[in-house]
Amino acid sequence: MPEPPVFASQYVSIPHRDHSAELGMWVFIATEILLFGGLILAYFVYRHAFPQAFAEGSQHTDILIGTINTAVLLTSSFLVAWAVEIFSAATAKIVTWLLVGAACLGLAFIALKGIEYRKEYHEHLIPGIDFQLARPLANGVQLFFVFYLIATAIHAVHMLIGICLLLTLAIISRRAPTTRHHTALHSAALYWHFVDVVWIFLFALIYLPGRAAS
Amino acid sequence: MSEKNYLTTDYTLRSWLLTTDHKRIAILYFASLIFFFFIGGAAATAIRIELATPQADLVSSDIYNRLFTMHGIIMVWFFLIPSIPNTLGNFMVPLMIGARDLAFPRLNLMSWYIFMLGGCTALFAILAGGIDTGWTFYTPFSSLYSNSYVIVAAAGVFIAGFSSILTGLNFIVTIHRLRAPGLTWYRLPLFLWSLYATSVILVLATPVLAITLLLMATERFFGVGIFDPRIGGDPLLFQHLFWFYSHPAVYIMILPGMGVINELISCFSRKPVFGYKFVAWASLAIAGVGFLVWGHHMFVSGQSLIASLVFSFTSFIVAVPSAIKVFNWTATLHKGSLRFDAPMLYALAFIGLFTIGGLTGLFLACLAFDVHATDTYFVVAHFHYIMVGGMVTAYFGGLHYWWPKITGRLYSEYWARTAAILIFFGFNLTFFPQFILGAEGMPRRYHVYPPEFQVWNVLSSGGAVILAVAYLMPLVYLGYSAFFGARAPANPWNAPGLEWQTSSPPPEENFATQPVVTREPYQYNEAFEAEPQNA
Amino acid sequence: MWRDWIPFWRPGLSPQSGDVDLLFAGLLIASALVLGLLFFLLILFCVRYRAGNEIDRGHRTSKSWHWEVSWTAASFVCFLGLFVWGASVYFEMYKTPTDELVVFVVAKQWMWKTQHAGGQSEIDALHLPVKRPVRLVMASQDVIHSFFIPALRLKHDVVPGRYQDIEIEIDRPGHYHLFCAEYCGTEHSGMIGEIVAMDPADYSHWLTQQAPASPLADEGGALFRQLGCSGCHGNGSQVRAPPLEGLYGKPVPLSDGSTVIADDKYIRDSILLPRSQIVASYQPLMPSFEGKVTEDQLLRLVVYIKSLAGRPS
Amino acid sequence: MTQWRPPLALVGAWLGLLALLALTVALAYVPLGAGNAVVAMSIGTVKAALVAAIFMELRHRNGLTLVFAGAGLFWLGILLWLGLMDFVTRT
Ligand code: HEA
Ligand code: HEA
Ligand code: HEC
Ligand code: CUA
Ligand SMILES: [Cu+2]
Repeated sequence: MPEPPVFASQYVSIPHRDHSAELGMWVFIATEILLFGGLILAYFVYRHAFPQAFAEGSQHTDILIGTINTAVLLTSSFLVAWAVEIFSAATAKIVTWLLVGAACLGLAFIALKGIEYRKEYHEHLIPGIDFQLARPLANGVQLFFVFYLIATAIHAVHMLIGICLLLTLAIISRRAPTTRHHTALHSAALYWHFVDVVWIFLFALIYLPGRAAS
Repeated sequence: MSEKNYLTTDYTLRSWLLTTDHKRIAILYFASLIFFFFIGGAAATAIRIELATPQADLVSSDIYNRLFTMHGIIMVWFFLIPSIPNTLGNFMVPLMIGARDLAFPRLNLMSWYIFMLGGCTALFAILAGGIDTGWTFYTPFSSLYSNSYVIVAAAGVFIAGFSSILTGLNFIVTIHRLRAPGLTWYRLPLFLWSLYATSVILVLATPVLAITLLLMATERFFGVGIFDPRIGGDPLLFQHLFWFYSHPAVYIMILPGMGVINELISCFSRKPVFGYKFVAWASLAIAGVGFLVWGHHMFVSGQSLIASLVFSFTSFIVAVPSAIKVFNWTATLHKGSLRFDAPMLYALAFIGLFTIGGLTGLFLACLAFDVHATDTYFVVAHFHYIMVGGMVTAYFGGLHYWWPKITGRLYSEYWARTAAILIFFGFNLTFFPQFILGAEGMPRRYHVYPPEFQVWNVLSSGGAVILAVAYLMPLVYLGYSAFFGARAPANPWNAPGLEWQTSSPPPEENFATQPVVTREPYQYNEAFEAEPQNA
Repeated sequence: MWRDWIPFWRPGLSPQSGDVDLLFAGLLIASALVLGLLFFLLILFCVRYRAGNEIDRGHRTSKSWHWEVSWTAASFVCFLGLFVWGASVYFEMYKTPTDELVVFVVAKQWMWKTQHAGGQSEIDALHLPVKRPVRLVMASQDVIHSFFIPALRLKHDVVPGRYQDIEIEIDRPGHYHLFCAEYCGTEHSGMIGEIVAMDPADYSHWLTQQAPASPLADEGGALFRQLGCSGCHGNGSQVRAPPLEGLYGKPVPLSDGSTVIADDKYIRDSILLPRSQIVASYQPLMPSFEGKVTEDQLLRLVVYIKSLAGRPS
Repeated sequence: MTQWRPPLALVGAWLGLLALLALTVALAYVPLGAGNAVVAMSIGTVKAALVAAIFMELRHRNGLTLVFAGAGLFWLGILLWLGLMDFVTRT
């Protein structure tokens, strides 16, 4: 690969720089885990307090969309991992397409999520804007939906950032990809996979409880 | 003499605002933090003047509530948390490990911009009309009842949090990856150990604050949310989340200070720090165990008895490593050759004041006593002893110690010592009476109070005025020295640390040649003193 | 008494507050010893080892671990002792209250409303007989407040959305401060009141002097009809709702298989969040009264249902 | 011929993840009482571990990276453990 003087003077070599970048990314991911951690604590506290309401709230969500979205996200993660693995000057085209594909899947996820939000809005399930549930357990269900909306919204913001990153990388590493691009892609990929992992847990917490009861 | 250094490479404003040089970024932080310190300090002075009499005579209660809230928010998030890490730390970390820069210089600059964005947002909240929730933002008052600019102020803190995270991340990676050849972990100056521990907290605790403030702001925005008791939400959940961050954050606000003290004590007693490894690991222990104690802020809130018991116990445990440090510093003095330059005066003041603050922390960790003392001036005195008496003192000590390195100039020793002594007296006069007030039962955040508390309040207010004057002094003589002071040699204290091996002020690339470390840290032995150091 | 030796510290007025004072003295002595030792060493070293002083600096202690271990262990043992001491007094202070004499406290921005079982109510004041344990049942209408009597060394937050009870007992007649210790908004510092401790005879006299409001339970009964509770829970109603006579204090089997004791909190929850706990074999028909009743009214309803405890169902 | 095909491990992980997704949705409809929650969380953990080990290449990483990756989880554990302690032991 063509390699202009690419690493800044505080590093001694390219691997030195790359390992530092990867380490930094993992520290960042640790940070992100705790960001979602606060939400997860809230979830468990209220699930402990209102077990039936949480089961009920979960049944108001759309498991079909949820499941499709999970599959979409897992697949896009796969594409990104693939791109990282084969990254080289010769495969630049394929890498670009893989990244574009992953980003499109990400957009599909967001679109589906939007449809789901819309549906919930029409069912009057958005606390603070329009929440009407004359049925039992209204309070606990409302808490469930507060959690649901905030958690998925924050997740969606992460997705949007990730999509931008992937598209940018797809564009800039289309020609003359360097080791710097590889490092950047590697970091972006870690982030994208992390967003995926968060969704895996959100899926289990939001869509799955209370299905067996009905 | 007139070689290019980092200050003289370029003089344009642009070269400052777009710099990625850690030294210049440190200077940017210096300037911003002085500004915030004075805003916070002005609010504090106004608080103290108001409290000189039991009635409301200077400000109304709404204004008073805004004053202490802004005082707390500015001092904690926009002064004390970034204080040592982002100024002295930013400047010294690469120098002390013999590196060219931090691992991610552009991230470092970004961190400053994010900080300024957060700071401006907070300032905007003040100008727009202030915020009156207390720095703790307790729900449901903050989320549903307060009539002030809560969301804006919270946004400011939220944004500044990301700056903290980036700094922590940068330090961690830098200390792991960029140490000079031969600089093993056990050869690191203890300042770096403590900054490393601080960074761990910054990285792992700050995100929880971010999400907590976000949840609070959402609740406020939509009028219903996750802590809302009207729909069965639990306000104590907010407190758990807030203190999960804020207790570790108090260690963000002391560990860097402790680190500085190691450097000062060893330099001015010409001896290695006693029990190096214990002190090093004590920093990490404080950072780790510090995450297990947050519930000690909630002993009377109605959390379960078992939780109170556990949190009280862990609070005592976390005091053990602090005790180790205090004893080791004292032992370092033993058989040293002590000189009492201004930085050393600050260091000694730190040991005394921090210990008083820490011991009263133990009072508060003691369940039954906390029931009486919580939310009284006893708590106010406790944390000012540690944060002002400890951390701010350490900050001033470190600033004087490294001033010749940073600016390449020498300050007036006479004025420096005078200021140090004046600060010490002003401080004690301000805050010791508050212990007594608290023990007598005067609640905090009280704008008017029963007249029987007046005597101690007057003393405290008098002290605050002395303290304010004392804090203004360094601004004057340090500011003067930065432009007109005598030129400083590369190593004015004759200290062995790597940062002293390069010229003062350092060149842009820090070291002319990559330093290699062959010695243990703090080798102030006779052989070292004999060698000429400014080769 | 030793307590009077601490000049700024007025002795506490109840058995537990005496214990807190003792603990405080213990803490003060322990810290005085530690600080004394520390300052002594600091000054000693500063004087003896000042740079100009010719003194033997050889034979420095280089091996440090036995020092480290000893002071770590010493601090740890001290800390453990303090922890156990503090915790045992804490348990004594916050023990489950006896149910002898109950007073209700409602906190709201920015006043304390107190209500005696006989219906007498006060604002920012509370009259109590001395030497009798009194159970305070506290609720907040809006934000978190904190009920603080410095003379008793006692304080507890009052959190909206739940009941909090504590027991207080005062030994000596007199007037004492009542403070709100949790920041609650503009007039936080004005949310103060007075505790008036009286001899039992004076107290009974005082009670009779107060406006003869109808007792809380009667008012609760009126509300019970007014709000339509009796429509379901009364005899011969169309809806199948559990009878409330004899309910209070008894275990209640719930539909999810668990059992709870019908205490104040349970009754409160049944009214505000009826669906959170459904009585076994009943349908979740009861509407929530969240937002439809104030804390004052809730208290009265609870007292009324309590007063039904003795009646056969 | 340049190597552009995805390594088998990646494909395996991807298919495995999809299979686990199907499994967890199916099991959610089987009444297991409290077991449902346990199953959902366990499968979630396995999926996350797959992503971390294979997509995020943790299986090739040295101790330091593993420590950094584990730290976040460990601290999350502290938050959940001590945070829930209060709510679970309230009387
Ligand atoms: C830098 C800041 C800082 C630091 C380092 C500390 C350190 C400690 N703090 Fe403090 N604290 C605050 C800042 C800080 N605190 C703030 C801001 C608040 C109030 C927040 C608010 O409500 O607004 C607070 C409140 C606070 C409370 C809650 C009070 C209340 O609201 O009810 C408690 C209770 O346990 C407490 C305890 C402790 C303890 C045990 C330590 C320990 O880490 C101290 C350890 C140090 C020592 C113990 C001294 C050295 C030891 C020796 C010399 C050993 C020898 C001793 C013996 C053998 C006895 N603190
Ligand atoms: C983190 C650091 C920090 C620092 C450095 C300080 C510094 C000071 N604090 Fe601060 N304080 C807090 C953190 C801090 N505080 C927090 C977190 C709270 C709790 C807030 C809450 O309850 O929500 C608090 C609360 C608090 C109170 C209690 C208010 C109440 O409960 O009602 C008081 C009262 O005396 C006080 C006083 C002081 C004083 C006199 C100083 C002095 O040390 C300040 C000295 C500095 C200066 C004085 C700067 C020099 C400025 C000038 C010379 C300009 C003067 C100009 C004018 C007056 C116009 N503080
Ligand atoms: C529409 C009918 C209806 C009305 C009106 C009603 N309730 Fe109920 N209530 C019920 C039913 C049905 C149950 C049992 C199911 C459950 O626990 O929710 C119940 C349960 C209770 C319980 C728990 C009883 C137990 O045995 O544990 C209490 C206490 C109670 N109600 C009090 C009240 C009060 C006070 C009011 C008025 C403010 C009221 N109810 C109004 C129907 C009603
Ligand atoms: Cu009520 Cu403060
Ligand atoms: Cu704390």
